[in-house]
Amino acid sequence: MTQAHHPLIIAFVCNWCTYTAADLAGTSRLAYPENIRLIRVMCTGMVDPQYIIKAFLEGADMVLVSGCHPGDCHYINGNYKARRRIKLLKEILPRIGIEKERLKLTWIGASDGIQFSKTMQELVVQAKKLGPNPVNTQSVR
Amino acid sequence: MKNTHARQPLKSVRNMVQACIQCGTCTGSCPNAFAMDHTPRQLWQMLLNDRPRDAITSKTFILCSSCYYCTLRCPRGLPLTDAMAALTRLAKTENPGGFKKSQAFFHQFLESVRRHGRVNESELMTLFFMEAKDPVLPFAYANLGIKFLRKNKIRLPFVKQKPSRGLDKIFEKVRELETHS
Amino acid sequence: MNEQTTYNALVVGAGISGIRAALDLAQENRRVLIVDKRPAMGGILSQLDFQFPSNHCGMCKMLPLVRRDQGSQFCLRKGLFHENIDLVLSAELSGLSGEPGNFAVKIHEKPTWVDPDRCVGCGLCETVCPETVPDDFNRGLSTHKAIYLPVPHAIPNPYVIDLAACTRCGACADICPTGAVMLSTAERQNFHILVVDDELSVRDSLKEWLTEEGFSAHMAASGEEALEKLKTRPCQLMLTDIKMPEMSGTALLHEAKKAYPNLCVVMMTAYATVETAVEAMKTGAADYLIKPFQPDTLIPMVIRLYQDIEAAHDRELTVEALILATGTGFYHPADEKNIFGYGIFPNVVTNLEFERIISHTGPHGGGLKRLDNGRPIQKIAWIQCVGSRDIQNNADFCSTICCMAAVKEAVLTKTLAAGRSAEASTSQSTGHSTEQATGQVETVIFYMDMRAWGKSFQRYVDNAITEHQVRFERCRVHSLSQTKDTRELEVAFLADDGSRRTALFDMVVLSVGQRPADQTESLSKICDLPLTPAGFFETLPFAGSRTPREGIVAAGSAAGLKDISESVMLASAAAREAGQIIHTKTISEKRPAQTTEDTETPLYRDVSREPVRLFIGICTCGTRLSACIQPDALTQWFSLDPEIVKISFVDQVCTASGWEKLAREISGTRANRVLIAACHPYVFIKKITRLARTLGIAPDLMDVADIMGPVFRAAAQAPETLSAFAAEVFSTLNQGAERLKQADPTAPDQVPVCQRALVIGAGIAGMTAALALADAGHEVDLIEKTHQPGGNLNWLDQTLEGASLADFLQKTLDRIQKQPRITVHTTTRLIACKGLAGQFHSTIEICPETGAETKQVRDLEHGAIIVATGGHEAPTTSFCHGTHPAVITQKTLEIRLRNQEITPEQAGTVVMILCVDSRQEPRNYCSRVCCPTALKQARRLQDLNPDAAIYVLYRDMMTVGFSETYFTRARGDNVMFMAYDPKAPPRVSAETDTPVVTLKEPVLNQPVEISADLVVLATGMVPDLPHDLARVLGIDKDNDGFFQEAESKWRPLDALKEGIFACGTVLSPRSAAEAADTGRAAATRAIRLLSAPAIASDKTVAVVRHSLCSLCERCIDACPYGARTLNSDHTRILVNTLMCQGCGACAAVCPNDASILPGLSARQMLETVDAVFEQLEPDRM
Amino acid sequence: MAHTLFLTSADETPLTLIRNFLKSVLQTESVQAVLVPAKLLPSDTLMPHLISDPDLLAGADPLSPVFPLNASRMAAKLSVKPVQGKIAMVLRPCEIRALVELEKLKQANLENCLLIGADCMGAVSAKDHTNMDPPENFSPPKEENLAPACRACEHFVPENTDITIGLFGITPKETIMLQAGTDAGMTLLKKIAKDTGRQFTEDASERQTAVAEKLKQRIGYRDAMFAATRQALDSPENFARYFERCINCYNCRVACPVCYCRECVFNTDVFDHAPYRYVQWARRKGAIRMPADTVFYHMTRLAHMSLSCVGCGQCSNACPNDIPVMEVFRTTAFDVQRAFDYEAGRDRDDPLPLSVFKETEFTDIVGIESGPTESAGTGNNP
Repeated sequence: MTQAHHPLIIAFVCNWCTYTAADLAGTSRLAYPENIRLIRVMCTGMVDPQYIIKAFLEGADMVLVSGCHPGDCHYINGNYKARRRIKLLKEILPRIGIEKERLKLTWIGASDGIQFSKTMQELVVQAKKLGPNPVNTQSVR
Repeated sequence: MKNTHARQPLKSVRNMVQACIQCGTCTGSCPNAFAMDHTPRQLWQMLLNDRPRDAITSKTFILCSSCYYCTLRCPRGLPLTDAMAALTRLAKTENPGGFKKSQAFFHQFLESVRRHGRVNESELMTLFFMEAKDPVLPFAYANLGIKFLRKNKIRLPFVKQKPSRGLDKIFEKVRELETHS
Repeated sequence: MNEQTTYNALVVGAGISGIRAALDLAQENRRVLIVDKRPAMGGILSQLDFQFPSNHCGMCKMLPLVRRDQGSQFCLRKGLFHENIDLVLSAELSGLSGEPGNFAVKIHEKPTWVDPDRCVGCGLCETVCPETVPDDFNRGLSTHKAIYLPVPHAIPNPYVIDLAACTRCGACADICPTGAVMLSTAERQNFHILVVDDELSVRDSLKEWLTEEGFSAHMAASGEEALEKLKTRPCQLMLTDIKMPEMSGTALLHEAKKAYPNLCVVMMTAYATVETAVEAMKTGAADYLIKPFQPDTLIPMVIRLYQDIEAAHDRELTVEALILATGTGFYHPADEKNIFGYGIFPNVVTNLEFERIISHTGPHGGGLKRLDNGRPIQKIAWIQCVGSRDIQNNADFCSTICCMAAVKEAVLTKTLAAGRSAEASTSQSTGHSTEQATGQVETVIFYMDMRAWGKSFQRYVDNAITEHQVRFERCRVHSLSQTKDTRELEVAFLADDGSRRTALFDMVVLSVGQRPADQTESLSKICDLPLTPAGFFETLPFAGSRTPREGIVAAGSAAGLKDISESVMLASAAAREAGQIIHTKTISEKRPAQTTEDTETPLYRDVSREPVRLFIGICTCGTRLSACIQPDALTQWFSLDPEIVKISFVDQVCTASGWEKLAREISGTRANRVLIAACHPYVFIKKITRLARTLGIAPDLMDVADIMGPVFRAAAQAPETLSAFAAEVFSTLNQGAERLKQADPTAPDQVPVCQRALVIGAGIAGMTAALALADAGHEVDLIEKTHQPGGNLNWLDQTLEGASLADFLQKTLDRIQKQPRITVHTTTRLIACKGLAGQFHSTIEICPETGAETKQVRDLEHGAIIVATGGHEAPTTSFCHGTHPAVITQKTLEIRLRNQEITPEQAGTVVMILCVDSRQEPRNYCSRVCCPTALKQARRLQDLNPDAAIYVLYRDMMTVGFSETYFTRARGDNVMFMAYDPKAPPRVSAETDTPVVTLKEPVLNQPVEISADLVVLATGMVPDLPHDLARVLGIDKDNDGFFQEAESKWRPLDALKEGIFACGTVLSPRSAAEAADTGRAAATRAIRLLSAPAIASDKTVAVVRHSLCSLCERCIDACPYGARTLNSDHTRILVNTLMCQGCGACAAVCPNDASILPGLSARQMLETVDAVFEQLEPDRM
Repeated sequence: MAHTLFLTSADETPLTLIRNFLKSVLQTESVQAVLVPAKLLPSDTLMPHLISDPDLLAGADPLSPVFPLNASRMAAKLSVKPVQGKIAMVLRPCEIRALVELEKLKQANLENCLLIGADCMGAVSAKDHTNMDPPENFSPPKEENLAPACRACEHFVPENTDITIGLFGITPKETIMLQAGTDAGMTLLKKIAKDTGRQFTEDASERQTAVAEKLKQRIGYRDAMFAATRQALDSPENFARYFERCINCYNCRVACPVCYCRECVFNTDVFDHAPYRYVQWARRKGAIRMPADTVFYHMTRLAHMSLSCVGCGQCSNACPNDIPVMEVFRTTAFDVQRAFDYEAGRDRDDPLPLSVFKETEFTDIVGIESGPTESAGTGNNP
């Protein structure tokens, strides 16, 4: 589609698990692509669908929500709530012509630095495959 | 089942294995366990469960080759090899009925060693059969005997071997110890 | 570092017990210092990624729930920050004197050669270091450089240098951007070593070796010359020969030590005089060397001494109480007979090593691979009780934790293998190659007794069998061998059917038992504390954390053989003991009792009415920033924004001068918000707190944005990718700026707290909790439903160890009576409870006689509730109980023994049946007390009748910890133990005068028939937590009716609803002594809340904007902590700020942002998302 | 047990039968007033009225194809706090379904209502209201004259009522069917049975047949509408084009029965930006559409309300620029509700999908495996 597409990926990461994993990936000097922007939230359960919609409308090629494994949420069950919201959005996004594959949810535990790095690399591969987000940011703002 | 263990003749052996927790280490480590009619663990359990007859008629302790593996590994530090030996001795002195065969074998084995300084298989078996006084018994060993013969393990006729010096002293000492224990 | 020299408490050991105890005290507003000899905190838990039952970590759940703003809010494996806690790593306690309330302690700090305050963890040093060493953290399964991170995930994560491996090439010091590496040879030149030897050749070679290492070496040919030299040239170290013509080395040692007591002396000796050298060590020599020696013997020793003497410095501190939380050590399987070939067969590993193997931060990144050839593991076995329950190995105890650890590891293995096969199926798309990957792994656990002794353990084990197909073989493995060609491990074992089998495995995990931690012995000497025969700290019979020496308490595994939740509980109990000493001291010194926190809170400027004025300070890190992004462009962009007052560039903010410059720049503006763009935020936490006080700007209006991550990463990349890193830096800056601009500047509210407590249930746990609370100065209402306090201690006779429980009860009752702050209400129950943490309003009903006329109702107010309603022996109708008088329960026997109602004849033949109705649905849990009770009662019966034949029919003997000793003893004492299979339980026939017990003996596989004088049933324990009470309190019960704790491992005493705690047997079955410990621990949990009359609410507490709120109550449903309620006239949603944890679940369900989490509101989040997309130069990106 | 009554009177139309029935409802002790669409003098427009005077029920007209607003909001307001006794509410099926949703959102309390619903004949679009004849002589409007929302509506038979008034397939024309759905409804019907001397019977099979036929027709229309909408909205570009005439008047959410917020988030400080922000955005993107956030607004409303959307079509009615808003919402709502096995207004006991969760569900959406490549916007991407 485009010759040099540098996909931009927005990742909402939970403070306790995935952010820690990202930190760990950083201190362990595991490579992860530069096209990831982490937005730290206390819990995936606080990610309002609005934030994700906003990210897509601003042109994010992919949005990742990543938190603690089931049963491991610092706030008991925020990740389960997040999963329902992601499910909801995956039904709504196609309505505007954004592929549901552009929205991802993963569980990455605090010690999964390698997992984090792998996930990010894989996301970039997928984002490149999907091509640029079709949103025209001029018309949506 | 009433409490009898305080009065049974095997009390001393029982005391040796009293702290057994049936973990099975002894059996797992025993190189001869495959041939035993009861595993060592079962043997201890028989002693503990007030089944002295079952214990003393078992072939298990006869087959103990005193490798001390079990004693070395026993998490309770029980003197299991000693217990096996004690059972062997007891089996001889108590001489319970129905235990003739292993008794006879054991007796003649040692006799053979005492006389020749080593086991003379042919002589051992002949005397064993005689002592066991079981006319059918030799047939049970016929196959084995033939196998041994083929492999040159037994020679016919008897080859006279030199008796070992000093052996008698050892046997004397053992007898002395056993009567005291 | 911190210069403070007085603390309320010193905690030795920064594992979970130390952290728990320290946090508990810190929350009571006590100053705590934690020291740990390791270079990182977290103890053993930092090496374990997964704990059952969740099979994840969850350590962060230990963090404070109230006054969260005082500490850090991130993963505990990364680190711990708390206003009241200082942490000193690589340090040990080296001296102690004084008395409780006034201990003088010495802390010996080992140098790490990297300044932790300056190291930003960028890792550049590691890339240039040429030396490689085995990695301790990964149990030697991988390697690291000589300069390395001790723990991969800790933050701040200063590097340390392993001096033994370091060649002092200086590469790291050269590349370090912050100059944190302190490896200069100049420092060694100040270390003077005197070599005394009559042989010139020795002197010459030593001089050469030492000088080459950078030390200053001086020579003397005789003792006399040495003493002369010492007068003119003070040395720190002397190496002396023993055999010298005139003055001998020993004599020189005496003389030199007399004159210079601090001089460190090493004796050099020929083999013949080794004994003299050993003698010399008793009189003050530090060590000895056997001649002839090579430099590689000498130099490491000299360096070790150099580190100890020169670089280390002792800190002298005054503390009021000392908490020993030194954790546990582990049996080393190669030490004794090494029957499992550990260290010989490459695929034999310990359970700790296996934890590292499956860890994502481990040597294989979580891959299940054989260590010898990297092939996937297909068959793996665990061998239990390695170095525990083994008298031959001096371990007459059960290690307590290994059974569940092995089951967990097996389950994780299964899960990992399933993931492996999933990965294999998708590997085509990702391009990963996986050889022979398979989801099938055979897991076998060889065990003696499956000690699933805790709450939920049995179900976890059952689940491992049914869901995960983990195989259990009840057999102790004697040894193993390795096949020659495939190097598989062959295990011979005894199968269930009694047959002997062998099996091959790719890997065998040894569940090594616990041992006292390394430093236990030296600490016992320093602190003058007795040790148990097993070598753990000895504690008092009914106080599991109190050592015989007042003022010194032991927390967690230091007192022996604890799992996580027990450690956490005992640490809280230890905090109580220490807290009590501190409290007594506080009272005696008439120090101002801690009132509200605002006396301590520094006064920050109220900026809530000012417009936003943001200052941005950006660290340039030499030229590194400008290599990545143009500072001018940044200035230009931010000057567009009227809310940004200034943007400054400062070189090396991490250095003292850089930080001062930054502070000056800020104070020159009228900024009311500060963004610092530099390295990792955690490095700056303490600095920011201090800066906040000088500037008068609240710390939450200051933030650090980590822009150096991408900057450092960019440095290693090709120039054409730089723009992407620049974009990341820019976006990070923008995000940080937006967040701060939106930050809420209003000061937090003060929440009033009623400093009283309500304790429900006056059993031993409840009474102990009440006493602990009252001793700490809180009024307590202790309510009891029956006529008399005491609970189960009213009928229990003795402990397993033989201590009298009646005496213990009487002592406790006396103390209760004498304590004026405790009001005991008997025949009372709680009928209503309103309000939330900090402010409860309860109604109790007192009903002395049966009949409604006499009922009285009273209202009580309190800030915390402790539920201690206990438990009782489960009733049963199994095994003819109730139909035959000779079939009784353990409780009946206990009462008869106590009342001396058992005759020797009755104790002729006794059969004890364990696990009656227990460990199977519906009561599928182990009651934990019955096995020890059976042992105890067997002994009592034997005392009564020495000829008693006692048969104990059991499933698994749950004699965990040191009670194993009593199991061993009972075995030796002629008590008969027979295991039974729950599928074929024993039968009791009651048709005859004496009941007849029959069962199939599994070892002999033969029926056994016992005609018993007495059949004693162990029915286990059921909780006393009436449904009505749970409803009134708003707490949950677990599957079995016990108190549902917030988190089984990390918050074992808390209800999910803050302000309510539990202790004793209502939590889970436990012994009287353990119940008392939980009582103290629960009191600690409550005192956190009660210690101040008001608590400042945290910043990250959700608020409701009532004008927008439509009262849809979705936030009430969403709140996992029950912190939200509808007010009584249904017009407002209320938030309890002590219960709210700031997770934001309420904000996410609120469609119009009426419920917001300040700092992370929708407005801020949307602005943050927006900021991510901001671009510096639109046309060039 | 039979719970159905047939009321017939040779000289009365179904409407007058209903009015008489409502009169007897109002005369029940516990009923304080009746909320019902009515045309009361001097007004000429049909609007919901809360009527306490039985005589004024002569103006009630629950069968009119005029649907000026979704009355569930009023019903919710009247029910949220208790009054002495109950208020009888005569509502359209979609209004009742919205009311059920509002109850879950704590904006209503059905315990305080006596819900009466009649088989819905459908309604015409707002712009056609003025052309409507007074339907004194009950004649249902032709299907093709109905508003698109009604043509796609498969919930024309009321659910969750205390009493349902049945009309479909019922002959002769001067008969109505009354069916009790709750105990309260049954008590009332028993009284009416006693008063009128009617016997309880089973449901009429003719009605079932008529309903089934209508359902088939509606589903046909609905699915065609879904297909068309999906096609029209296959890219962000087309979505933006679809809403290009939107002026951010927010009438659609004012008209929406389930948009329950006291103040929409788009009116709060969350979207109250400083002027320089707009400038920054414009600089970044070259240009921004003003008013801003139009697509964001509609997307957000989809996220917030599509789970509770009952498809009443009032959003389309409310749009001053005739944007077919309903089509977007119905189509999305259908997908979304199916994904959660939820149906707005179906059951008072179904919890709101976003208020609950199960520990093991939707595991397929977790992870980064690229999954099936089936996606929405194919082909038309710029």
